[in-house]
Amino acid sequence: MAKMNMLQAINNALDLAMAKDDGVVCFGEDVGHFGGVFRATSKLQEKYGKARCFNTPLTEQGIAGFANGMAAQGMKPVAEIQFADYIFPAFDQIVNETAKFRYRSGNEFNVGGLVFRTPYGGGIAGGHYHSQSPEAYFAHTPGLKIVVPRDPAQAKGLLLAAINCPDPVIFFEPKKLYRASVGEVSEEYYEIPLGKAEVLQQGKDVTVLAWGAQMEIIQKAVDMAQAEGISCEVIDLRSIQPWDVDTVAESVMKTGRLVINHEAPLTGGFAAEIASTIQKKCFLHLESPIERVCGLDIPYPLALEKEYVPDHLKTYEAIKRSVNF
Amino acid sequence: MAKMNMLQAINNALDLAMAKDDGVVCFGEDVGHFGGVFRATSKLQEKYGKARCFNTPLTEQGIAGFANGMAAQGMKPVAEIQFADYIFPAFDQIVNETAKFRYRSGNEFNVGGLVFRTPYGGGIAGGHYHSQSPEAYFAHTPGLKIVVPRDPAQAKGLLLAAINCPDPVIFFEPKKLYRASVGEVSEEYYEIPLGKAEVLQQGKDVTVLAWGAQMEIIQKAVDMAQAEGISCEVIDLRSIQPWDVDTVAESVMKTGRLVINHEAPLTGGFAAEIASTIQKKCFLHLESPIERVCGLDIPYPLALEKEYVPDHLKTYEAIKRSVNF
Amino acid sequence: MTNPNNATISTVHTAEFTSGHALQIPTLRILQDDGSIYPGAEVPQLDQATALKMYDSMQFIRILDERMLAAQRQGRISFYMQCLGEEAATVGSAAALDDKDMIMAQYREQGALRYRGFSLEQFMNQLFSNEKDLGKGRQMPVHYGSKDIYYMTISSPLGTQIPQASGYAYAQKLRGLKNTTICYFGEGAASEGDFHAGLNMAAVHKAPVIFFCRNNGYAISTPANEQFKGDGIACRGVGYGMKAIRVDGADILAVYKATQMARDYALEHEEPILIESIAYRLGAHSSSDDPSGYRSKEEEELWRKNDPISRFRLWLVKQGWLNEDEDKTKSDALRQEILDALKVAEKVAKPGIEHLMSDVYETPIPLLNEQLEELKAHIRKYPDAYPVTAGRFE
Amino acid sequence: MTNPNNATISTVHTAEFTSGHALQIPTLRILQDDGSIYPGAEVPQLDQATALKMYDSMQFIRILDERMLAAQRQGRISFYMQCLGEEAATVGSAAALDDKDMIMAQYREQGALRYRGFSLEQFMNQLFSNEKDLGKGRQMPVHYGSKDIYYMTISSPLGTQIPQASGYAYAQKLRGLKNTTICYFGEGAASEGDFHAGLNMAAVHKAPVIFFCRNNGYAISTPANEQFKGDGIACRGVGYGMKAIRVDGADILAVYKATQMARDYALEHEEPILIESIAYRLGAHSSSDDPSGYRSKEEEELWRKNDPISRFRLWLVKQGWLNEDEDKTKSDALRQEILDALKVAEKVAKPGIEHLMSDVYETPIPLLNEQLEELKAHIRKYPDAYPVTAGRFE
Ligand SMILES: Cc1ncc(C[n+]2csc(CCOP(=O)(O)OP(=O)(O)O)c2C)c(N)n1
Ligand SMILES: Cc1ncc(C[n+]2csc(CCOP(=O)(O)OP(=O)(O)O)c2C)c(N)n1
Ligand SMILES: [Mg+2]
Ligand SMILES: [Mg+2]
Repeated sequence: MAKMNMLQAINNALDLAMAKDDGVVCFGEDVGHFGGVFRATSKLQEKYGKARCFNTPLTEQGIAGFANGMAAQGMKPVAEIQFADYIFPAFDQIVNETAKFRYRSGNEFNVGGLVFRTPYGGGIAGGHYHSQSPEAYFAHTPGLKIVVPRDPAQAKGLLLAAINCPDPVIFFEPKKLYRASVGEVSEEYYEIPLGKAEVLQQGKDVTVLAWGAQMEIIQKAVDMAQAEGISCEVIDLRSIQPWDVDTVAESVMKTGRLVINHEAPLTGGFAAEIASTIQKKCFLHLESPIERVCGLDIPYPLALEKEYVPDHLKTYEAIKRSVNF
Repeated sequence: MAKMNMLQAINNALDLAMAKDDGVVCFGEDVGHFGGVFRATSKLQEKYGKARCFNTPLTEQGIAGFANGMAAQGMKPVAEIQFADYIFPAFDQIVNETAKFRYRSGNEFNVGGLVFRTPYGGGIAGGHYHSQSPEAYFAHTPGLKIVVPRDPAQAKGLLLAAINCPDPVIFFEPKKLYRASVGEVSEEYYEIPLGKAEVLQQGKDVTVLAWGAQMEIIQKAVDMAQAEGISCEVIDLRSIQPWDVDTVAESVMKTGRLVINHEAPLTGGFAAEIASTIQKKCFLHLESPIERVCGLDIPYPLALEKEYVPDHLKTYEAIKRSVNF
Repeated sequence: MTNPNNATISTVHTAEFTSGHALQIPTLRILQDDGSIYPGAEVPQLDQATALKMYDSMQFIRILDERMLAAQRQGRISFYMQCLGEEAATVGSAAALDDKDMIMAQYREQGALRYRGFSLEQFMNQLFSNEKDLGKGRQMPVHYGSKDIYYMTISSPLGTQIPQASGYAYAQKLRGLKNTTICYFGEGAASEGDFHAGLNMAAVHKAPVIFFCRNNGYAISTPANEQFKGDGIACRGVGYGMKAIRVDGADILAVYKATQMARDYALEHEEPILIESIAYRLGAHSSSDDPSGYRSKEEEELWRKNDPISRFRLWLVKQGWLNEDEDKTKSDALRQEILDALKVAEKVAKPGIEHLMSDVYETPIPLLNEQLEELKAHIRKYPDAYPVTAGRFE
Repeated sequence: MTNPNNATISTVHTAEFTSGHALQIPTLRILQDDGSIYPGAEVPQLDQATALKMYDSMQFIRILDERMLAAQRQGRISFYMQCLGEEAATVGSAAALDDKDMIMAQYREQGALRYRGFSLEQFMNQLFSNEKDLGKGRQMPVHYGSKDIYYMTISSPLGTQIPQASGYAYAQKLRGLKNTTICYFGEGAASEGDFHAGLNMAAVHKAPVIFFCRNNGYAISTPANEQFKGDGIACRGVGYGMKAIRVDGADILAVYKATQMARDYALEHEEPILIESIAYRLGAHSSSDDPSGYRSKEEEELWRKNDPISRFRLWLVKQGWLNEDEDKTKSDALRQEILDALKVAEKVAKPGIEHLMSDVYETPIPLLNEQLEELKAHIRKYPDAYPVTAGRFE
């Protein structure tokens, strides 16, 4: 065990993956010598050579296309998109190509092993081009897996699982936690299974669910609610696609109430999918409407970021609304 | 009044818009002399000249970028994306640029007047690259308006409203109805307001909602249900963004039940947003879980298209499930 | 001074533009219309067996195209695309490759596919999207692919294969394989952003890929002069610091020679190469298209004389490698074989319902299993509405 | 034979590649480091007032950059980007334009913005995202924009302004305006697919746009030789059939001359032009960057000697248009003005809460009004948690 921040945990995971399998190759804008603008790939070029860790020209569609080709050949490209806000030029390569590669070829070819890593989310005074949380755009695309870690230990285990996964994975990294989140991380190779949610706290009055950077936000809200005697079950979804319907449904069957939090705008965000599915699966158990605490339906603002974000106070209010309905 | 199919109605709308305002310019792949692969822009180049109706090079990101620039200058570009499946290379220009143009500049600049027209949906044996319904990808993007007509008269009135709208609009045209849907259309200029749903049929047991090409599907299901004495309220959403929450909520308050149908895959489709919003707004009125009848969570298939689509039988079953819950 | 800008630093003191046509690349031609060799041209090394395999592949495709377009007209298949006029470009280039060089094509390269050995039955099964199709009936006709013969499954979105080819070739290099990737695309697709990304990345990362642009004059209805203002596509090579060559795409010897050179160079120097083939799309864009709406019969007739197959046939005859009568008999037999194969393939069942859900992920996710079970229950209830699958599952 | 392929049809019979560096474009230089003119070079027509306005704009930006980077270090603003080393490229090109030519920049072109007349207060209000910012405090520092002075608001996603500039210029042409659009971008951004799309579309549709590539050697940490293998960016012009010219971007006279020529040509012939400016990004990429991680101090020192401002100053002095002492006094005064303006701007309130929701659509949709009301109620409940907006609405 060692103390690592999230960047160190990610760097460590990449290091282990590259050491284990020489099909693993890391690239992206500034990823090479410099180690990435956030330094997640620090020292990897030094260690594994320029052929396996390198800068690309400044073209996200090219990075994604290149990654698709490498993966189709059988390698395991780990491509970095510098900010999730800049993943959209690669949207066609990801949504029409990556996601459909195996299906369209009848399994003659596939891009399993491909991982897109990208920092997402707000909290760094980045405005709408350095703060977006685009997971829902991808969640509507069969063929992709989508993962979001909340802390260093998770980041490492989930990233290793993603690289080892026979399906392509988009790995969203909460950039505001890169250095802020520090924890004990095993130095060994380990994986955390994809597609499984984690119940962090048992409770009986209301289920409160989020993923990634919002976990610490909902925890704060839950603590406030607990102080008032509201017993909360806390779930970290971890995987957005596939998502762990059973764990969530089971919890809501028990609590009868659900509050979902995410940073992306409300309309069409992934909370909508969760709420729709759960209202159907748990209809007779629901004691109050499912609450979504999300970003506003506006581009991520700068000066008024605090007002925009689905913070602990808004979540706390939603928990109370849910319980007092 | 004249009998027109949907293509003729669209062509007529473009003709009227170009005659009325010489800022209106139509372009896209094969849109010029040839009049588009579906012939929606037929004869417009002849009538208005090559400068106002033209072929572009084969680049959707270029088309969208060019359209953004023209609209920022104050013109009203109507850009065609040959198939909605090919809108993804333009995703960045649409989601990061078109949608945020006015907001990010504090209203110094805007791209109001810009319309993307694109044929969407299945039913033409097109497989996953000629059948997609990508409306939900855009619905998660504040700043865009999204419209889907169901018949020729609607296509004309909504398209004219879109061109005249101070906000950018994506106009999805149900390609399987291009020639199949024929109806009386006024030859005059008229607009149908964006953002308003249409209640096509009053009913009291269940609300059945869809848009575009799926309207005729749900109508068939509704007819089957009515024959068994189930009274259905039928709603055509028409606008996906903004969507008419009040009309839908009011209807569900009355019927207590809701069935939503769309062709795109279930997970993260726009039905999820509708269901989530309605379960909250109408919680105490809901008699049964909201049903979503949607595409499967797979790429749009070819040989087994019939099995994939949310057809009238699946809708009919959902209506019965909803009513007999 | 150091040169971090990566640009020539020679100085001039008078302001003058470099012309947009400063670079003019000639077209390599070896074989004349009458089957003779251009004076001064050299025939590339080509043995009789290879030459005849090339010829057979071209003939096969020509006849298949003719038959299958007719089949489409009869409503037996839903869609078709011909290679007409570009058989030499696709076969000649494929013939210059190693069998394990990866082919990443656009959709009009059935010549290359046939040369690699895709069987008549395989063609038919794909065209009829039946359960024997390698692609499990999931894509529209002509979207072929086969791992065994290193032919990447076709994808409709244009240009996407270009950066993918760069990545594939880069992986081949990293693996230490002595193989290249060839990437075909039309002059229309060359307008996509992916073209720029793919060529630039291949140059920067020294991926041994052969970019083979089929400049056939049209992208559906859009003529090349509404597609770009530069001098063809080959001149873009300098933009990427990439060697380029232009060939007459109806001249199979020129295509063969250029591709052979490109392959050797790419492997030896670990560098990409750009080849531009100049030919003409003699047929319609696809079975959904009618070219009379955008080009003249006269233009088509002019180009029809430029037929790549007859030229090569005349050369083979001159070489004494081909007998015209035997050739005729063989073609007639082939027509019959194709008809027979078609009749077989159209009767083969569609893929089973489990293949709706397979291959979305390596292993279906729970949601897909659930959706499949629900669907089966539904079909059991309404078997008449789903005749293709009803009653075919347990 | 007709030529639908839109390519030169000259024939060659020997297979040979065209080199990836077949086209080498020289760099236009007029002004030497010591302020004298190169022998054989001609000084562009430039009156004293214009020359001094150019100089003042460069000086202004140099000093503003220095001050604001310091302000960022002090934590007074969150982020900053300097123009250091590229003041001549941005000011010289802007000066060659008409005031109503649209400017579509990347982010490092504050020189052009200042030349157009953006006031010190306007700079400050944007940098502090306060309620007087034209952009309503919605974007990170340096994302300036102003409709009045035809300066399109900066957008962070790289390259997106390139096809937009083509469309904007095309609209100017359609409107019959006698104005061009200038589009600035870095050599890094030139790798984006949008670059390819934008240049090609401008060429095909004859849009009077000046593409001004600032090749400054780096894209963050990525040096130009890992960005492309071609000879700079100018040579890409032939790929689009577009005239191109390369200039020393630290030589304001060369930049001015080339841009003037480009503007005249673009308007007269309705054609785009590509200009490549060769300079060096002397500062860090941004306040978040530390170049010592990827380049040497020696390299930086070498280029520091190539300072665009001192060269021009020496020339102006030689012309008798500038007095060095007065210049010094003026600079000192400017430093003070900037500090004063900074102190004012940082105290101006943030935009009101209604500006969270305005401008998403021309008129807020019902959902936004609803969200705003809910948010206000929430803030009223927890005013301490939202100090910026609490208590500032009715
Ligand atoms: C991204 C994308 N946009 C549009 C299309 C529709 N489309 C199919 S083929 C074609 C023309 C391609 O022309 P070219 O690349 O020259 O190839 P050719 O058909 O001439 O062989 C178009 C526009 C597509 N398949 N993909
Ligand atoms: C689409 C996109 N990808 C990545 C980035 C992150 N980014 C910001 S500036 C930059 C480097 C740009 O380099 P260049 O174009 O050469 O301009 P310079 O900074 O040298 O002026 C990068 C990678 C971005 N803003 N947009
Ligand atoms: Mg073509
Ligand atoms: Mg640069």
